[in-house]
This record gives sequence, C-alpha cells and structure tokens, in this order.
Amino acid sequence: MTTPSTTTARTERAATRFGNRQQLQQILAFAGLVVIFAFFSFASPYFLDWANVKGILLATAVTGIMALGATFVIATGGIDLSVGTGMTLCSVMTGVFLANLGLPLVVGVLGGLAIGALIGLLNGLNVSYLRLPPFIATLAMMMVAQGLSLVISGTKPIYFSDVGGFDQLAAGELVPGLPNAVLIFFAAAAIAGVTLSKTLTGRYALSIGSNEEATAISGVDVRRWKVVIYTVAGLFTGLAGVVMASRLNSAQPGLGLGYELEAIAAVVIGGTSLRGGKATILGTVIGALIMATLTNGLRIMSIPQEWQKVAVGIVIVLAVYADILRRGKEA
Amino acid sequence: MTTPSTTTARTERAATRFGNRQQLQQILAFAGLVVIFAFFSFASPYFLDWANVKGILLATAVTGIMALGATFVIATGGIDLSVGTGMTLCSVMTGVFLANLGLPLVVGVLGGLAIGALIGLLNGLNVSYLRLPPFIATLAMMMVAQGLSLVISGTKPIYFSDVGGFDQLAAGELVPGLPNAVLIFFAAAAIAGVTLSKTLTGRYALSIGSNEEATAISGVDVRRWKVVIYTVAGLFTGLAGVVMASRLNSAQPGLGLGYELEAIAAVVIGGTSLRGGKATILGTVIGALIMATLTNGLRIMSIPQEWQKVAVGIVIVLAVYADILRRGKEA
Amino acid sequence: MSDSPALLRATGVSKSFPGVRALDDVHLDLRHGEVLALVGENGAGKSTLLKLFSGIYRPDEGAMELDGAPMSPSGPRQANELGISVIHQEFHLMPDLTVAQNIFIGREPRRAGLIRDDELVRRAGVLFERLGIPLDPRQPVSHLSVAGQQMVEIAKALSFDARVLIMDEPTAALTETEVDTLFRIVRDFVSPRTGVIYVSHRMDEIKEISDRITVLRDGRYVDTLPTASTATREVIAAMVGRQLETGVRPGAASSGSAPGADGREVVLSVRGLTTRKLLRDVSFELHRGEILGFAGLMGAGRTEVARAVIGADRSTGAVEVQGRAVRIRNPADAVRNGIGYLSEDRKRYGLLLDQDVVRNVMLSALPGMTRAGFVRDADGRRVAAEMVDRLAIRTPSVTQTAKNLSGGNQQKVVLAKWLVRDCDVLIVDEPTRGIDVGAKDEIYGLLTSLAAQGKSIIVISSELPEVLRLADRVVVMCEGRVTGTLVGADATQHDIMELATRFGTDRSLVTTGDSA
Amino acid sequence: ACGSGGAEPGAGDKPYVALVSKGFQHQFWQAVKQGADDAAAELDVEVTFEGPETETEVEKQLTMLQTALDKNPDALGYAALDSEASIPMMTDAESRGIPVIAFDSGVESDVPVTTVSTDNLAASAEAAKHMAELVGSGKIAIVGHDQTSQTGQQRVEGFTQYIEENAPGIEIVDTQFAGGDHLKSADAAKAIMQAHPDLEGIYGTNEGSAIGVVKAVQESGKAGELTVIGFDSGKAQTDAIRDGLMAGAITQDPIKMGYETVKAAVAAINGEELEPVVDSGFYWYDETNIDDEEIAAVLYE
Ligand SMILES: Nc1ncnc2c1ncn2[C@@H]1O[C@H](COP(=O)(O)OP(=O)(O)OP(=O)(O)O)[C@@H](O)[C@H]1O
Ligand SMILES: Nc1ncnc2c1ncn2[C@@H]1O[C@H](COP(=O)(O)OP(=O)(O)OP(=O)(O)O)[C@@H](O)[C@H]1O
Ligand SMILES: [Mg+2]
Ligand SMILES: [Mg+2]
Repeated sequence: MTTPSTTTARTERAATRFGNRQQLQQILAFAGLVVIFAFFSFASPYFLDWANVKGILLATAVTGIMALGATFVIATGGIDLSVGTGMTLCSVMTGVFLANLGLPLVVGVLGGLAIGALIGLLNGLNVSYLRLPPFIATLAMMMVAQGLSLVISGTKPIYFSDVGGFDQLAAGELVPGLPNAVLIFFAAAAIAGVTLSKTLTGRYALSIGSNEEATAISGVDVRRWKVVIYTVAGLFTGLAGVVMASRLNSAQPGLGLGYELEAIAAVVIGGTSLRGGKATILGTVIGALIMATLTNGLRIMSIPQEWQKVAVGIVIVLAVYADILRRGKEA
Repeated sequence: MTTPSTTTARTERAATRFGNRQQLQQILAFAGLVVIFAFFSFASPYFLDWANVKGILLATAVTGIMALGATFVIATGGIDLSVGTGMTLCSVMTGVFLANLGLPLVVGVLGGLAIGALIGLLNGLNVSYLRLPPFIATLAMMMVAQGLSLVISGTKPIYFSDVGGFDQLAAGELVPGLPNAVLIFFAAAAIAGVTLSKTLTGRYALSIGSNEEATAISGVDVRRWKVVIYTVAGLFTGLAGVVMASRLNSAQPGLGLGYELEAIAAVVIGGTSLRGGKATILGTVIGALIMATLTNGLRIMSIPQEWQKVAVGIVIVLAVYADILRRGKEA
Repeated sequence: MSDSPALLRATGVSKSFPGVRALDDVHLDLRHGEVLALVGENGAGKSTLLKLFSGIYRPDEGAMELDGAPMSPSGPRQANELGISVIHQEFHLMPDLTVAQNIFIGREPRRAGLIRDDELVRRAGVLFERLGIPLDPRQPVSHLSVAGQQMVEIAKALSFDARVLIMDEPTAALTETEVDTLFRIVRDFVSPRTGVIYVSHRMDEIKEISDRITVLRDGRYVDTLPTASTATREVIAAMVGRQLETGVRPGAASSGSAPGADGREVVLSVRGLTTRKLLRDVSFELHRGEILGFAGLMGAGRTEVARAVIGADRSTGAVEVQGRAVRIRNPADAVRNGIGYLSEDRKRYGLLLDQDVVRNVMLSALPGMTRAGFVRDADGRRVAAEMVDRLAIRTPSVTQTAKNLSGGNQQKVVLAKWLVRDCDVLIVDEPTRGIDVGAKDEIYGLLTSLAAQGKSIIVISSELPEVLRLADRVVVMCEGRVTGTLVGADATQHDIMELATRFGTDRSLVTTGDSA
Repeated sequence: ACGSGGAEPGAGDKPYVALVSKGFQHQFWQAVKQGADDAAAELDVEVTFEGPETETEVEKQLTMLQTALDKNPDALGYAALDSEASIPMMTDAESRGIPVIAFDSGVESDVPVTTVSTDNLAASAEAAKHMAELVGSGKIAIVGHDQTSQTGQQRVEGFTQYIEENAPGIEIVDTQFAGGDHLKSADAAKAIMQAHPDLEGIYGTNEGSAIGVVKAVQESGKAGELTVIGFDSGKAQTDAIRDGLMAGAITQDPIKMGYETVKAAVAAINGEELEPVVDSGFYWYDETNIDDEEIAAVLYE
C-alpha cells in the first residue's frame, strides 16, 4: 500500500477525470435529439418554426410529466403501468372537484395531485406489503383507475368551461411565447432532478434498484421507502392529469390507455435501465422530447401514417444504439 | 463428512421429498383459477356450460399462444412488446401468401410462422448484437410491425373466403366438441413446456435470466442463444397470427396493439418473474385462463363494462397475492 | 468458559432452515480487548451465527448478551446502534452507487433536506486516509474488483463507532499486502472496551491475529482454545473431528519430478497478450500435465490474463491451443477449445444463485448431457450427487438453491461445474476462496491428480503457499507484465515477492476504470 | 399527389387541404380518405389525411390538429373527437384565416364554415326500426364499439331510444363494449348469448363489432336463430348478409363524406358561400338491395 498522501492525490486525479467524463456524457446525450432536429429542419421549412417547436414542447409536456414519475419507479427496478389511466382518473377527479363540486381552483388542483399521490400510495403498499410484482400491482391499478374514471364521470367528459381560468393553467403564458404547460413540465423536471439526485427518496430509489437486499441490510427501511417512492411517482401522475385536463379544458374518461408505454419508452430511451439502479431525469426529458419530435417531424413531412410507425421504430433503434455506442461497452 | 454412499442416499431421498413439494405447488397453482371458476358457476347458471367453457378456451387461445412465446423471452429477463402487432403482421402475411398469391395452404401457414420467426430473429439480433435493451428493441419492432401490416395490406383486411379450409384451422373440430384453435393452443403449450424445461434453448433462457454473466463465463454463447430464444418466441407469435387469421377468416391489419400487455400479464400472473430465471409454461397457461375466465364471467353476469375493469384489477391483485402467500415468503 | 462479564455472548443458540439445522445449542463469548477467531468447516454455521449478532436472523432458541445485558437486534441497523459492526462474507453493496454513497447509506448528511454528497466524499476520504485504503470515494462500486469491494465493506464497518467488530472471511479476497493493512486496522481497533470476532480458513492468519479460537462443527459448539498454546494441528482436529494430514504432499510439486518445460507437449501458448487497460506483452506456455501458478499483488493483472485468454475481455496477441493458432472471441470459443475458467468472483461470474445445485453443476456441460436434443436431468442429478460426495458439499439435497449454501460450499459448486465439464485446460482463479482447510487439501489433491491424468491447469492465487504447493512453475506478474517465471520447486515466497514488486507500487483497487 | 405520396404539401401552387379525422386504420376512415383523394384528384388540390388510433385519443388528435395548422394549410377538415377541447385551435385557425370544414360530427363553434356528417342518432334508430320489424318481440342485446366517444355513444343511444319508444315488446337485456376489436367482440357476444339463451337479436355498432357478433353466432352454432344487425360495411359484413348470417346493416356514405369535405374546402378557399350542413346520408342494406346500384356504390370492401 502506498502512503496516504500519494493515495489521495491519485484518488483526486481519478475523480476529476471521472467528473469530466460524466459531464461530457450528459452533453452528448443531446446528440440524438440534435441530429433528429437538424434532419427535420432541413427536410421541412415548417419544422423549425417557433409555433411548431412550441407544439412539440406542448406535446411533450403531459407524457413527459408522467415519465418523470415513472423514472422513480423504474429506478427501483419496478415498473408503473398505471400512469396512463391513473392520469385520467386524476383529470376526472379534478373535474369532479372543480366543475361538479365547484371548489376553488387551488383546492381542485391540489385535489387532483392528491388523487395521484393516493394512486401511487396504493401501488406502493401493494408492492411493498403485499409483495406483488410491480407489473401486477400497477397493471391492476391501471384497470381499476380506468374503470373508476368511467364510473365517476358516467362515461361522459367533464367540461371545465364554467371554471374560470382553469384552461389558462396549461394554455396561459406566464413567460410570453411559452405555454404554461411547458413551463410546468420544466419546473417538474427540475424538481424531479433534485429529488432523484439529492434527496433520500431518490438516493434510496437508486439504491433499491441497484441491490434491494443490500439496501435493506444497510438499515434502510426498504418497504417504507418504496411506498414513498411510488407516492412521489403518483404525484407526477396527478400533475400530468391536471395539466391534461387543463389542456383539453375537459376531463376525458376514455383517454389514457397507451400513455404508460410512451412514458416508459421515454424513460428507457433516456438511458434509464429497466433493471433499476441507473436513472437520470435529464435522460427522461430528452427521451420524451425525442419521441415527440419524431412524431411531429414525420407529420410535418406528411409521411403517410403507416410509414410513420415504421420510421419511428427504426429511429428509436438507431437513437438508442448510438447512445449505447457512446456509453461504451456495458450494454 | 459421511461416507459417500450414505450421503448419496440421503441426497437422493431429499430430492424426492423436494420433488413432491414441487408437484404439490403446481397443483395448488390451479387454486386461483378454481376459485374463480367456482365463484362464477355459483353466480351464474350459464357459466358452467360446455359451450361457455369452450368459449373461454377459444378466447384464451390466441393470447395464450402469444404468452407462451413471451414466457421464453421473459425467462431471460427480457420483455417482448412486439407479440401483439407482430402477430398481426403474421396474419397479414399469411393473407398475402394464401389469398393474394394463392399459395397452397401448408405453404401459407408455414410462411406465417416463418414471418414470426423472422420478427423474433430481428428482435434477438437487436438485443444480442446491438445490445439494445429488450424493451426498446421490441418496442421498435412493435411499431415497425404495425406500420408494415398497414402498408402491406393497404390498410384493408385480407379475406380468406376463397381459401378453402383455412377457417377450419381454428374452427374445425378434430376432436369433436373442441375447436382446433384450442387444440393448437394446448399442443403449443405442451411443446413450449418441453422446450422450456428439457431443451438447451429453455435451459439457457433460464440460466441467462438467472445470471447472464455467469452463464457466459460457463462457456454458453449467450448472444447466439438469445437470438435462438427470441426466434423461438417469434414462432409462437407466428402461430398466434395464423390462428387469429383463421378464426376471423381474415387478416385485420389494424388489430393487435394491446395484446402484448395481455400476454405479458398472463405470463406474470402465472408466476414467472420479470427479472428472469424463473418461468413455467403451466403457470402461463393458467395465467391466460384466469384472464379469459374473469372477462367471460363478468360479462356473463352482465356487470357493466366500467365495473368489469375495476373487478378484474382487484381479482388480479387477489389471485397473485394468494399465489405469493402459497409460495411462501420469497416474493 | 469464564464467568466474567463478556463483551458479547451467545448461549445455547439454535437456528434451523428447511432441511438444515445450521446451529444447534451453540455458545460463544467474546471478552473485552480480545480477538476471537471463529473456525469450522464449510457449512459449520459460522456465518449463520454472525448473522444472529447482526440481527439478520433471529435465533430459534437461546439468548445473546452484550456487556451482560440481553440483546436481540431487530436488524443490522439496530445492531449498528448497539455498537456491533459486521462485515459479512457475502457483500452487501449497491453496484450502481459510488463508494462513498455505499459506505454511508442510511446515514446521509443533509442540509435542508438535500443530501450533501461533497460531505459524503470528504468523510469517506478521511476514513480511507485513516485506514490507508487507496480508493476513490466517487467511483461506482461496479468498477471495483472483488478485493476493492472487500475494502469498501471493511471501511463501511469501521465507519460506525463500533465496540464489536465482526469479520466473516475478510481476507478471502485479499493478497498479503492488504492482509497486513487489515491486521494493522484490527490491532488499532482493539482496546479494553472493544473486541473482534474473526472468521477465516487461513490458519496462519488466525495464529497471528487471534487470542482465542472458538471451534464449530456441524452446527455444534466444540471448544474454545487459547491461540498461543494450541497447535494448528489441534485446531484442525477439533474442526473436522479427527486427525488430518496437512501440508506438502509428497509427490505433488516436490523437487526433481517437476516436469517443467522439458519435453512435454505445449497445450496452450500465449504470445504478446496486451489489453488496453493493463496487460503488456504477456507471454507464457502451458504444458500437458503441468500446473502453472500465477502470482502477483492485487491488481497485477492475473485475472485479466485469464479473462483475456478466454475471450471475456478484448485483447491483442496470439493464442495457440495444441499448436493450432486459434481466435477466441468469447468464453464459448474458449470452452469449445477445451479451456475452462473458474472466476474469482463466484457470485457474479460463477453461480446461478436462484437455481439449484443440479442446474449449476450441469451448466457448462449441458450440451453433453442431452439425448436427441433433450436434456437428461437424471444424468444431472446423478452427476451432482457424485460431486456433492466427492467435494463434500454440505447441502440438504442436490435440489437446494445455490444461494442457501454457505460461502465455501458455493465455491465448491462452481468448482464442481468445471470438473463436470472436464476441460483439457482449466484456469482456476482463487480456487479455494472461502474453502476450509480440510477441503482445501482435498482440492489440492484433486488438482494434482487431474494434472497427473494429463490435464493442464493454471492456478491463480493470492495465497503464496498455495501457489508454491501446487505449481510446477510460477509466473509472476507486476503491473500487467510478466516479471519472471520460477520453477516451483526452487521458488520461495521471497523470490516471488521480489518479482511481484519489480515496478514498485501496487495499483489501485479499481479494475474497470474506463469502461462501464 | 393523393396525400400519401410524401410530397411536400403546400410547396407547390396547388391549394393544400389538411384533414384530421377520428381514425385512420378502420375501413370507414379509409373510405373517407378515398373520397377525399378522389375529390383532390378531381379538383386538383393536395390533401393529407390523419387520425389517431382509437376514438378515445382526444389529446393525440389535438396534437395532430396543431401540427396540421403549423403546416399552414389553405383549408382544414376536422372530425372532432371532442369539440370543446379543440375550441382554442379553432380560434387560432380562424385568426389565421384558415377555413375549417367539420366532418363526421359537428364542432360546437362558429368557426367551421360547414359540417359534413351522418346523423348517427337517426342512423341507429333506423337500425332499431329494422330490428324491431324482424324480431317482433323478445330479448335483444347490443355489442358497442366505444363507450366514451360521441359516435360510439350515439350509435347505442339512437338505437335504444327507438326501441324504448316504439317497440314495447322488445327488451334490451345487455349492452357491452368491446372496443371494435373483432375477437373481443366475438367473445363478448358469446358471453351475452350464454347468459341469455333466449336472445332474439344482437346489434353491432360498427364494423368490428358486427363481424364479431357474426363470428360469435357462427361459433356457437346458432346461425339463423338470431337476428344480427350491423353497422358500416366491408367485405366480411357484405358476405355475412349474402350468406344470411346477418339480417342487414346500416351503411353511411364515407366516400361521399370525404368527397364533400374536400369539395367544401375548395369552395371555402375560393370564398364561396356554403350550406351550414351537408348530410352525407346513410342507407339500410340487406339481402334484397345489396346489389342495387345506389347501395353498391356506397359499400366499401
Ligand atoms: N438461508 C439459508 N437457507 C437454507 N440453508 C441455509 C441458509 N443459510 C445457511 N444455510 C445452511 O446452514 C449451514 C451453515 O451455513 P453457514 O453459512 O453458517 O456456514 P459457514 O460456517 O459460514 O460456512 P463457510 O465456511 O462455507 O462460509 C449450511 O449448511 C448452509 O447450507
Ligand atoms: N467485475 C469485473 N468486471 C469485469 N472485469 C473484471 C471485474 N473484476 C475483475 N475484472 C478483471 O480482472 C482484473 C482485475 O484483476 P487483475 O487482473 O487486475 O488483478 P489480479 O492480479 O487478478 O488481482 P486481484 O484479482 O487480486 O485483484 C481487471 O483488470 C478486469 O479486467
Ligand atoms: Mg460462511
Ligand atoms: Mg484476480
């Protein structure tokens, strides 16, 4: 063994090298997105137009917010299939609070978030205490939420036309030119980023995903923290529901199925591993943007819809493969 | 240390005792299904009627066959999202072979299977050699297959009305009273069962799912075997496509999305772990039957659609929880 | 046993698992200021006993006391709070988290709810400085070698303000230099208010570090002996319940009969093996019937040579098998060419932890156990039962899940897998890691007889006596290069150490610094 | 340029009409597209046609609408899944001077210059009328395709209302929804038949549902015992009618709908006045009139 001082010096050198490399990686993570953007800008004169970019961002917002929540669950090595219809249930309940019960705007919005948290809480309890596989627990919740949305709404949309200002939540522009929905998405991403990397919730999510047993043996109350993590994820589902409702100025009870797959896809394209332990919020945001940009660009180019599917599939393969090459051999 | 002979005797005796316990478990695995069956028989006089049971079996067949294939992929710790639309593509191609090109029945059917194998092969290559996460590789394939189905069919169904005998493939009754589709499902399950537990393909799938690195170091060509495993899974997708086409006597290019989730759910309800390493075909068959029985029973009871969803969600939680209790604490 | 208030005491504890009575009325007392060694054969119940102290298991019967007060920790967290710190045999690390994050998991310093990772790194740095551990706290644990991981576990245990330090085979993954460091740490730790329980299969270490020795056999308490006045032979006799001959076997690697390079056919020839990370121009030859030892300090590159040869890592250089040039791109190619590799990291590269002994033992040889494409499980069960007997694997049945076996028995299962495969060239990397003295001898005998049958074996080991005992020739490595080849019979520990430190310092414990 | 060539829309001199429909892979929407393409060829305009996968995807459709507007079309055809939700975009279109033609169902807004649609309530009432005539009295059931979309609901509502008001002897014992998936509709219909062995008739509210019902009747060997009434066309349905498995069905005129939409769009671009509503019509067809020229023209394969 070397003397302590040399060791430290060497250690620090290594650390710096390491830090720089990580930064580089994060910057490069944009590459896929940038290439896609560049391609479409070249291919269509309408693409790189603020109105269109705004459209892309707006299209990213709802799925993106859901994906933020899903990132936490996936970080633990779990999966959340209930984000799509759960979001719908939150929309519907927001509708009940605001349009049917006439509660104040703030209360209604908080209520929507609370329903999201409740969905997450139940998922967490089922996973932690009933020891259900996350796939099953959240699949069941997906169905229950879908059913309840229809039951509660009487299978009819709930309109917010009489709830003053609700639509401004998503459509208003606190920052001129940027719809609030996008602003909310970015703010939520910032919060999610800090939560994942700087709070116990995030740290334990990654730790559980990395080695659940070891985490438990290290004295972390894994069951309790899982409940917390799923609840946090549920809060994002709730937020997505509120934003969705505001964007449509209505709660559409039939919506939602299929969104979970898009959200999970955004997370995985962003480089988060479904095995857990590795997750970044920046990746998720980029993943969500890639999906929305692709869809938009192909539409702008008026590619027939059936070919759009084929193209999206192929581009996803290329984008993720490029990302894998970039990150080296680990697969 | 005891002498060799005693030890061996003890070891083998213990193995037998253990074997019995496993058998008991497999018998008990039916419990959830039996309870559900008993409940519905009690709740509706029309449920326990051969015609209805046949209906349930028929409803299980297509998803069940897909789930058989998905079991192999899940055994490796992967996931296959392309089974639903992949099945559709196989239907469509069978239509092209038989209805459009007028090839002989056998050739068309084998062609459909071959397309399935091809889909699986591509998935396998993407997972093995491009090192894409299975979620991404098969998500991309799901989109590509969906797009191609529409492109190839011109977004129109292909009818088999002029292909003599094709509909008998599913609807005929080689065993009187039992539609061939059900027979095919059971035969496929038997083949899948043997393949999973008695061939290299199955054993390596489980080994890879259990510890991929250790399997590789043990001299198993993991990449190549993964390609084989995905291809085998694809064959089942192809079979599902052919059966589907025969049952509808047409290839419906718009169908298929969402079936992948049902298939995966059947696998997981059957006790196969999404982490890989543990899988049984019997479990998958029971899982598929549970799903179909639930849907059928609730419909027979004329429960409104929205409540059906809620009920299915809750019953899935209960069934899987009961299974977990039965299997003890391992979760 | 003495009646003075012990620091830590277990009286009459028992613990059963399905099919196994792991502990049966076991006693243990640890006095203040002592190092108590705990020894026993593989599966004797040592790890299980320690897990009672750390609260991972609850005893079925019996009681435990800390300083005379009854204690029954509800879990590792509470054990830590009571002042008991345990380094378990199996690592409990989160590979995706950094070293610092691993050490302080559950104890993160926070400000306004946010974790202060800089503070974590600082504390880890201070800890490492104190312990003399050359690790980067910011490195993910997945980048560490087994030895590195072991050091993290040690640092983690010492980061608590512990009074009782319990170590379950901490040196199994370490070479002598690190063992010296560890012993320094242990001696620093011991004071009149503290004590250490130390589990090891290395008798010389036990002699060196411990004050008394408690012996377990088949889950039962046998005796507690004072180290100073007890001969190693007696300890071993107490462990195995009979007299056992250990030491150099006549005819093994002894003098004149060493086949050496002369005359015998070369079965494996490696020329100019180079990897991006570490290896520089490594060349050696392996002859039929030869046991070739590889020695070196931790991180010298022995494992990397093996991984490069079997195609697990990318490398350049020429490999010839039986005189034919071959290209080995992955371990499957290697096995096809008759080269098997037993990894030093059994958990990661050796075992299917959630599968049973049969499936583990069959894994490498599976294609040979089929008829018409169908696996003959009866063969597998038979072969597994044979191996259980031959290697004395302690398990209730061959259908026991691998993760329920004791550490040493797991190691035997991995070895069994390669014995079943019967490769012409077998590379064993730390083959006796965690294996008890008696069984070690059996395994040495086994390897020697394999060589006598014409198999060729490469033994990579951090235990110099092991290398010296087995090897016909010894290749010594330092910093990724071969610094010399010694003829086993003439080599001494001193010669090897000199070659192994040819380039001065050792390397860091980080092994996969640039990928991953 | 039939709208599917991938050519750059609006880049040439031709006027560009963007159509955002409620779906694209169903036969019905493909027929609408065909009508639109026909008109495009005839009137020398460019047309693109897009729609979400299912009729519940309000948000997806909105995003499509947004993208369509970003392409700066000369006119926009829009079949709203939810008219409320699209109001801001309608306003946007109006402010940019892009005329909007509503098709299939109306948009509750002054923006659309005209609406080309089928009266779903009336069409399903017509289906009910035939059901009542054929069954006389007894139990019937409905297999619906979509529980939440306007069309899906109206197809059930119009039918139910007619039966309740005009056929006191008939009882609708069950209404189940199966997403318009052929297989799931078949399974649902079978379950209903199982629960009500004395069922006299089943009504399937779209192509997939109707074919599913026929399948179910066939598979349970009850062909001829039940009166099956369908909706929309497609080869499977016309075959079923010819074979006597299905008593008859309602067909809309999707080709005309597409054609009229594009025609109205061109008129709007040229600043012509338009009627507020263009009825694209619906027809009852059965064995007796399936080969009539008028009917054959509106049936699609
Ligand atoms: N979780 C478990 N389930 C079943 N059996 C177990 C479990 N843990 C340990 N055992 C059994 O208990 C016995 C004692 O195991 P233990 O790990 O305590 O041995 P050990 O003395 O530490 O051996 P080694 O020297 O090999 O590490 C073994 O036979 C082992 O198979
Ligand atoms: N977890 C791992 N993943 C990949 N490669 C590993 C891993 N652990 C070890 N290795 C390989 O083994 C090497 C570490 O062992 P190395 O060959 O450097 O030293 P050694 O002489 O075997 O000493 P020791 O094994 O005692 O550390 C690494 O360079 C790496 O190539
Ligand atoms: Mg042990
Ligand atoms: Mg090594």
